[in-house]
Amino acid sequence: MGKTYVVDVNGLLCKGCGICSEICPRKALVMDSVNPATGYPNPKLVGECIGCKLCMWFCPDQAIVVVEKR
Amino acid sequence: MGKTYVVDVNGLLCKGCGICSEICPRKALVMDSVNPATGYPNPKLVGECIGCKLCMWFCPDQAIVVVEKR
Amino acid sequence: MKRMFLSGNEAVAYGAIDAGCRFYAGYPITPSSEIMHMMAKLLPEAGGVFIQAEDELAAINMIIGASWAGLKSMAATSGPGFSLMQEGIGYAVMTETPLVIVDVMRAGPATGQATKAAQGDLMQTRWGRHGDQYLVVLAPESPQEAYDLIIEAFNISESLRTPVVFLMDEFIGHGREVVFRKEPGEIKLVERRRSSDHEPLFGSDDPRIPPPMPRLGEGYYVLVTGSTHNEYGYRDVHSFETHYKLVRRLKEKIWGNIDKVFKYEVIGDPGRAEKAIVCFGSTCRSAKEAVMGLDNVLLIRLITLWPLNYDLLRELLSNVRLVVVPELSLGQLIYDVQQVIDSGIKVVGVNKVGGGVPIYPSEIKKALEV
Amino acid sequence: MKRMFLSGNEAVAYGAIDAGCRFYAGYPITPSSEIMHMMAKLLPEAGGVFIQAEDELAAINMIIGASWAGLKSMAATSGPGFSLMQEGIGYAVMTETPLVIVDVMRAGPATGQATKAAQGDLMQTRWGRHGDQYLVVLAPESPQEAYDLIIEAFNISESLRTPVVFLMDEFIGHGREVVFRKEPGEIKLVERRRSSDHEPLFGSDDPRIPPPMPRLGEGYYVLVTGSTHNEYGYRDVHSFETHYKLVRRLKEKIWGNIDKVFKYEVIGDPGRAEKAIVCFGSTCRSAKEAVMGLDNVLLIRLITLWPLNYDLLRELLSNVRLVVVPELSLGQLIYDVQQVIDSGIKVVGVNKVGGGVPIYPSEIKKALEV
Amino acid sequence: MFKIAYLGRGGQGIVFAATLTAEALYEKGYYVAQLQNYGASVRGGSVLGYVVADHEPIKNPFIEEFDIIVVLHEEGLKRWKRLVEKSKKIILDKKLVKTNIPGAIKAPLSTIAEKEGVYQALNIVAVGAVFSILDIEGIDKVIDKLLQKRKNYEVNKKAYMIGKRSFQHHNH
Amino acid sequence: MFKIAYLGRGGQGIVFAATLTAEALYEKGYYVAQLQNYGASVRGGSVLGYVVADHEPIKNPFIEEFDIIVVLHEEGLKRWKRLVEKSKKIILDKKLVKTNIPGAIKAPLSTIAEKEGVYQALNIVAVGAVFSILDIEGIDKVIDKLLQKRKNYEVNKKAYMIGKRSFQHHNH
Amino acid sequence: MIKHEHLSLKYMRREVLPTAFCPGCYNGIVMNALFQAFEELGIYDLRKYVFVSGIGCSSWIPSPYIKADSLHTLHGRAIPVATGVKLANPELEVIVIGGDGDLASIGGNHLLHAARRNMDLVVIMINNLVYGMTRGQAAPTTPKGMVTPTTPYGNPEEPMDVARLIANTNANYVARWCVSQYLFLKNSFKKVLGEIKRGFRFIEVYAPCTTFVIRRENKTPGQKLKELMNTCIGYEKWEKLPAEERTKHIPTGVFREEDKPGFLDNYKQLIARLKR
Amino acid sequence: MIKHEHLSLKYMRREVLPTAFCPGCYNGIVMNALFQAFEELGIYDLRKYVFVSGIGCSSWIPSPYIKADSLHTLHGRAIPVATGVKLANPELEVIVIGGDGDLASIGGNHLLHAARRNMDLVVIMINNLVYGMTRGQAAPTTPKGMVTPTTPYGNPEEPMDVARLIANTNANYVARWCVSQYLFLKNSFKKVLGEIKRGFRFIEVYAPCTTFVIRRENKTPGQKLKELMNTCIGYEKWEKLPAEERTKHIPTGVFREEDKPGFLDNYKQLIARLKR
Ligand SMILES: Cc1ncc(C[n+]2csc(CCOP(=O)(O)OP(=O)(O)O)c2C)c(N)n1
Ligand SMILES: Cc1ncc(C[n+]2csc(CCOP(=O)(O)OP(=O)(O)O)c2C)c(N)n1
Ligand code: SF4
Ligand code: SF4
Ligand code: SF4
Ligand code: SF4
Ligand code: SF4
Ligand code: SF4
Ligand SMILES: [Mg+2]
Ligand SMILES: [Mg+2]
Repeated sequence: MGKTYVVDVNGLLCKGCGICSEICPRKALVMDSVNPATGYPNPKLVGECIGCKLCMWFCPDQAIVVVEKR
Repeated sequence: MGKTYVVDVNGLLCKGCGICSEICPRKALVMDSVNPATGYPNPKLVGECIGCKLCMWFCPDQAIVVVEKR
Repeated sequence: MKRMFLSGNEAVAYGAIDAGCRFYAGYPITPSSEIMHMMAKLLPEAGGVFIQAEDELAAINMIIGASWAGLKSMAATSGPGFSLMQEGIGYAVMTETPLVIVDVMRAGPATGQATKAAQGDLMQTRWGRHGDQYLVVLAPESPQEAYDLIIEAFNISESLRTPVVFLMDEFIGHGREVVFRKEPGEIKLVERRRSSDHEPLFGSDDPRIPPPMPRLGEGYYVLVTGSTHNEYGYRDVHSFETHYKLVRRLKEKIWGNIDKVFKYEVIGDPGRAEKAIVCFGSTCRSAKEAVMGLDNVLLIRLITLWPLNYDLLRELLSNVRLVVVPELSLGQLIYDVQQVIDSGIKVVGVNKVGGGVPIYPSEIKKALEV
Repeated sequence: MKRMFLSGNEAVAYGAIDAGCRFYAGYPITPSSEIMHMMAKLLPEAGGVFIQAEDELAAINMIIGASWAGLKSMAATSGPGFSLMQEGIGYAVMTETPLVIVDVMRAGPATGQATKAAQGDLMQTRWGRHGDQYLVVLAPESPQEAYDLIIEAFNISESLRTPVVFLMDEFIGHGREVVFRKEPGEIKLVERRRSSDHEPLFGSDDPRIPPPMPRLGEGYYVLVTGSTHNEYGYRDVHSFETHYKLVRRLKEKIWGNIDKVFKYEVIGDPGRAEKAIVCFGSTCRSAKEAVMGLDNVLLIRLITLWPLNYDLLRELLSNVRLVVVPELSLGQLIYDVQQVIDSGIKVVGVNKVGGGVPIYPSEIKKALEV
Repeated sequence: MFKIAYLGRGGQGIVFAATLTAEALYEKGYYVAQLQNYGASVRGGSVLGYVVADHEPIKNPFIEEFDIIVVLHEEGLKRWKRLVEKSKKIILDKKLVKTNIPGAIKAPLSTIAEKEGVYQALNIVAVGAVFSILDIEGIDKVIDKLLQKRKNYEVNKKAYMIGKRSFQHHNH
Repeated sequence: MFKIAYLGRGGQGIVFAATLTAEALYEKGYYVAQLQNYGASVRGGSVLGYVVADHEPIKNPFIEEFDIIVVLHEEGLKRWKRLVEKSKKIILDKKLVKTNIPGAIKAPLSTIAEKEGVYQALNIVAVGAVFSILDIEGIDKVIDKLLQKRKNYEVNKKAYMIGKRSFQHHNH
Repeated sequence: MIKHEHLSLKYMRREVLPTAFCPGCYNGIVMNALFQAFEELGIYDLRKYVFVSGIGCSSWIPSPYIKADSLHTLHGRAIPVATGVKLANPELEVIVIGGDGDLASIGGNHLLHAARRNMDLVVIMINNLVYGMTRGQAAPTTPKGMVTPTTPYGNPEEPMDVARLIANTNANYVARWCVSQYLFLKNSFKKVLGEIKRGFRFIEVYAPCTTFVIRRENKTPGQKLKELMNTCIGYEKWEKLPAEERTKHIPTGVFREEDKPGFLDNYKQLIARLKR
Repeated sequence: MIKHEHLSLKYMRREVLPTAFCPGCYNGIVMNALFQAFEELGIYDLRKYVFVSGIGCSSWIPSPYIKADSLHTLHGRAIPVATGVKLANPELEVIVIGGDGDLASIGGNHLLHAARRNMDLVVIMINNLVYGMTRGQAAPTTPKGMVTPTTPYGNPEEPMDVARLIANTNANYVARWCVSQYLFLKNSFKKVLGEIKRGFRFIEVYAPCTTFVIRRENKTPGQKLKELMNTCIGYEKWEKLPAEERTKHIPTGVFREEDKPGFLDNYKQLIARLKR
């Protein structure tokens, strides 16, 4: 209620699978362009995050973290 | 019903295990002395056989046959 | 002849089909799986049967059953699966069951490097099983030879009533090359000798002539056992005579037919050569490049790895002063070479294994310069 | 010293207990089962753990797990079970897991004659597994030596971090003789080197010195894998360097310690002898009787069958003109003899197998008369 | 004789690049040998795929020097540097390969591929690049036929054409 | 040195006869070796059990000639005839062994055993027979001790005594 | 003087009789029931039947005693060999006979997967509660607490209910009978040989080893057989017993019976599609 | 800029990340659930936990990714190795992680017998419906009819319901969850790691292989995950569905839950008798 969240992406771990962006109930994540360090695209927060953590649980590469903004 | 039976023992197959004599509901079979050809005792019909064939079914060595006397 | 572009694994599958193989049981394993994939596709088209087994123990035993039911049968695997198959292979030897087992070698021990070529299973093909037992081991050098030789493997297995181990390495298995596939008419096929009424199924006067083998269901009341048995198949786990006669015959069946089964290639003149290379499998292709233009080097490529014609090898090597043995292992064929040469002669192994790197011609050349 | 009347199998069990073995997993098989029965009895008394496995695949893998958890571990079997254990043994070699595997040989191939002695698994102890791999093979000649040597087997397995195969035959396994059992104080026990914080667990600068081995649960975050790995246990299934370094070291660990592990007995004078006998296992007892009083015959009894000191054998045999190799098989040790002698020297095998008949002294004597 | 190699990382389709090259040359009547060195399946690790083609049967496919090698990922280069350096013509993807090699050509294959929306078919771009150098009569038609047999024809075709063109721009 | 053998068929307890003999001699302080050659467990087939005992350690337990061999069944003789013939003293059960061997003693061991109701312990009768020939000081006491540790002491003891006596009657 | 002959003998290789089984071994009774089933089905010659067995006492039943083609295979491997035979020649009826150790311990995986595939085989498992051939060690069927050479302090393991485990797979037919339930057993054999002719058909025969179970209980095989006549009861009845009573009885009966397509039917159907 | 860290990372060997799994492979999700279970149980260091795996993609989870002792064993042999570890040092908690092929095909026998013994192990089986590591061949869990490299004409075999088979043995705990049922899965892990601490505890995770199942269906791993949220339902609910609907759903839930003595308890009890 009124909480806001940041979503941190570790670009070196992310393999661009897109699970986070597809699973996000708010469609708050979209896939960005290719990260030259890895050759994979990374997700980017573009909408409002409600902190459900689905993206974090379901990220198979531990690349995304959802934290409450304080 | 008046039928009578013969019990044939094949002394060369019989290993003297005693199953037939123990299983016979009429206690009609007793174990005889050692058969020198095999070193085992064989069963011998001493009582009245009712033709139930239990001895034949349960003889593990196919050594005993029950036949109706004609 | 049909021109195709095939990996060695695919070539083995086509060759097997062309050899009349009609049953395959297997379990996937790198780098042999494509043989299985191909057989899964081709067999039903050819009227044969394919089954994926629950493991390699099942696979080897399934093909044993199928062979007795009358079908030419094959299984392919790689090191770990080959280790699991050993007991079954020994059973096939004992029961004189014709089969072909393909082992596509990868770098071991254990799981090792699953996608990398090696030649470290050589000794295992001969001695991997308990007890005294002998079978035939063949090794091609290329996809084309894989195709041609697997047909020969089936023929030998049928004519000698024996399992044949077909030993390749990952380079051949996964390497794709132009392969000429034969038309049915161009292939000489051998079938196991069927039974007449009077001949025993597990004995023969001349040990070099394998007994006939009926199909199950033909009314012979066949008695097959992996226990010691007499010539009619009756188990005899007590007598020396039965056992000794059986194992002697089984050995002689293989070694006594060495003239038929021992295949090799020689490049160079044994009379003039001062140095020699002894090799098998894909490694020989680098070796052949290495000896190009060197007329004092003899190259002996072993196509049959077991039984090994030691006498012939001894003769061929009798004049050289150096033998180079390149192997994608720490050295196993080198034991055979040491067997046949006298103590004065130098034997140098070129040993390299892992990482999917081949032995290059330059490395063999260098070893020859000793 | 305690005087006892034991079969070789029972002696192995007592010896194992005295060597500190505290874990046994096995599957019954003739003629090795009494080892299992005895361990089932003795282990709980000694505070150890016994489990009957569902098959030999499970047995070998259970002892691997137990060894990593810190217990000296053993499994015993015979040919068919030994064949099934091959993959697991290869894994133990690759992961440098100390264990002892006892193979009590019976007549093969396959099920063969389960209650009859043989020596046909010799080559399999060395080469039964895929990939290049090396371990230690020991063979006693009597129940007394079975007791003493199994202790040595554990010591070697611990000091070299390697599986050791203990090769007996049915005559030793089932033959009962007077055996002197040592008291705890009379036995020199070797324990695996425990870890310090800094040493890697899968590598060492000197390949002859095996890396240390912690118990699981000690906080080392141990990474054990049968895939190719670097010295810290990280899998590397790609690079040539890692693989080659690893397998070279594993080989060198065994062969480089040949002075420590190669055991043998010589009767006679190598300088004067014209003839020789080379033998192993129970067969040597007939051989010893055969050479009694013959001072021109050298008897070489191999106690360690692998690694084999070929150089020493070559030297010992350098003056003889005839070598007799008695074996309860069609001939396997004879390959080693052929390896070390030159072409002029005659090698005669006395081969007999099956029916539970030993090779008698008279038969060896006759062969010496050639 | 042609000796062409592709080098990259698992998942990039390096083996397919070699396959396409090999099959095209096979269709053109050459004797061809194609080998590869890859890790555990699709899961990362370096991948090397190469092709030897000749009018004669290939005696020995184990070669130490390539005529052309295209490197699509740093990961491959790390492992095969020595081999790469021996090659006659070395093409490195400008963005995905950091390390430089003297004499190598840096080509922005991946950049163009991403821009053109065919990033998934970067491997085919590389094949195009190779054939722009080799320039074998009628090869485009053969490639087209081969690509038609596979999924994603449109994307692959486009990628191939991009490879053929884009590389020519940067061919010094 | 003593070399004693028992020969018969599976199920007759031949191995136990050898075991009892061996253990008794062991208890008397001898070096002893006991070997056996038997088929698949308890299920028929010939069984040979033998014992070598000496004051010295046994160098070689593989011997070709026995001092005494007791044959309790035709089945064993069929297989081991050559070995039996080489033995110094040959005792054949009169009823259970058909084949004759020149110089052998035919003893009615099984007949007496059956008569005395210890047919199941025919093997122990044989042990008694052997020790009636060997006549080792105090052996009976040792045997008694060993039999006490096992099931069916009464029957076995009786059988042993029958063996000791019965054989003496027929010892020519 | 033998005037009449046991019906079993016409199915047996007489020249090797008597069998090598111990006196009183129940294996012979199972043979009688099987042969009587054949006889009642009017099948007097077994040349189209192939028997496959592994290693163990029970595995000696077909090899050499049954006069038919027989493959005496490795310990635990009868089912894969039988699978190979059946797939290579579907005309043959393939019957596996083996022990509890052979089929459920070392061979357990093959049993499980053949049942899952509904492979077209008849499998007869003689559960004698131990490893008979190797002298009576514990098997996966050995009751908890029982003393054997490998469980000198009592068996710590829970036994496996093999029939009911297999009944939980895809098999067409699963039954268990005690050797004392001769007629049920024979009828079960008739069912899988004469009626349900496809898919995986599994019959467990509870038949304690005379030498290593019954004799250890100081019983004779005849006594035990009579005892079993009370011990073995239908599983519906068994399920109604109080827990403590249950352990004293063996639940028997037909646990599963269907006639759905077997592996071969399914395989052929897929291949048929290919030919179209 | 990484400011915050995924909770899983403290249980992982960071130096080898990212993992070698394919992009979108569900194995990583199973890891998250497992690590979250540890975290919620207050276990932050795994030095007393030993992970044992066989060969397969899923077998790479502990080796090298989990920061704990790990034994990466042969294909199919994780359970016997784990058994050896546990028996040799009962202080250690031993967890097996493996694939459907590894544990139920080649390793099926060990699974069965460990469950029968109620061996004190936690076994996590990731059922991805295929042999992932060897490129997507059929497994014993592959749906009937599915096309794979070894079933080019469709899979003729009925798949195995591994969890329910094991539920029919002597195991203490048996459950199945889809990878989409993240919270149930995590709670199941908590149950077997924190509550039921003995006996055989088996958890099957239904998690189709991204590369060789999902991609063949032309789906993305994200799409499939969302689909699974509807496909996977409680087994009680599933059982009430019409037959045809059943095949479209995966029944999940806890099939068995007990806390009876495990193998070690039983073994120790027998030995204790010896000491008295
Ligand atoms: C690989 C292998 N392991 C062990 C054995 C030894 N062995 C022979 S039969 C047998 C057990 C037999 O038990 P079961 O299958 O129950 O048959 P039974 O004798 O009880 O009828 C064993 C362990 C073997 N022959 N092969
Ligand atoms: C004895 C043996 N046979 C076969 C293989 C090849 N192999 C490696 S992993 C694997 C299957 C893996 O499937 P699964 O266990 O389901 O794990 P996944 O990769 O699907 O997670 C196979 C067959 C092997 N390594 N060893
Ligand atoms: S789920 Fe993870 S790996 Fe996949 S795209 Fe999102 S952050 Fe990257
Ligand atoms: S926490 Fe939930 S809402 Fe926020 S980005 Fe992740 S999935 Fe979307
Ligand atoms: S048929 Fe019946 S009554 Fe007659 S003897 Fe046999 S068992 Fe007894
Ligand atoms: S049951 Fe058969 S073998 Fe046993 S005693 Fe009676 S006739 Fe003889
Ligand atoms: S040991 Fe048991 S199962 Fe084997 S033959 Fe004897 S009684 Fe029958
Ligand atoms: S092949 Fe499948 S299971 Fe293996 S890593 Fe890739 S997606 Fe995961
Ligand atoms: Mg049994
Ligand atoms: Mg899987």
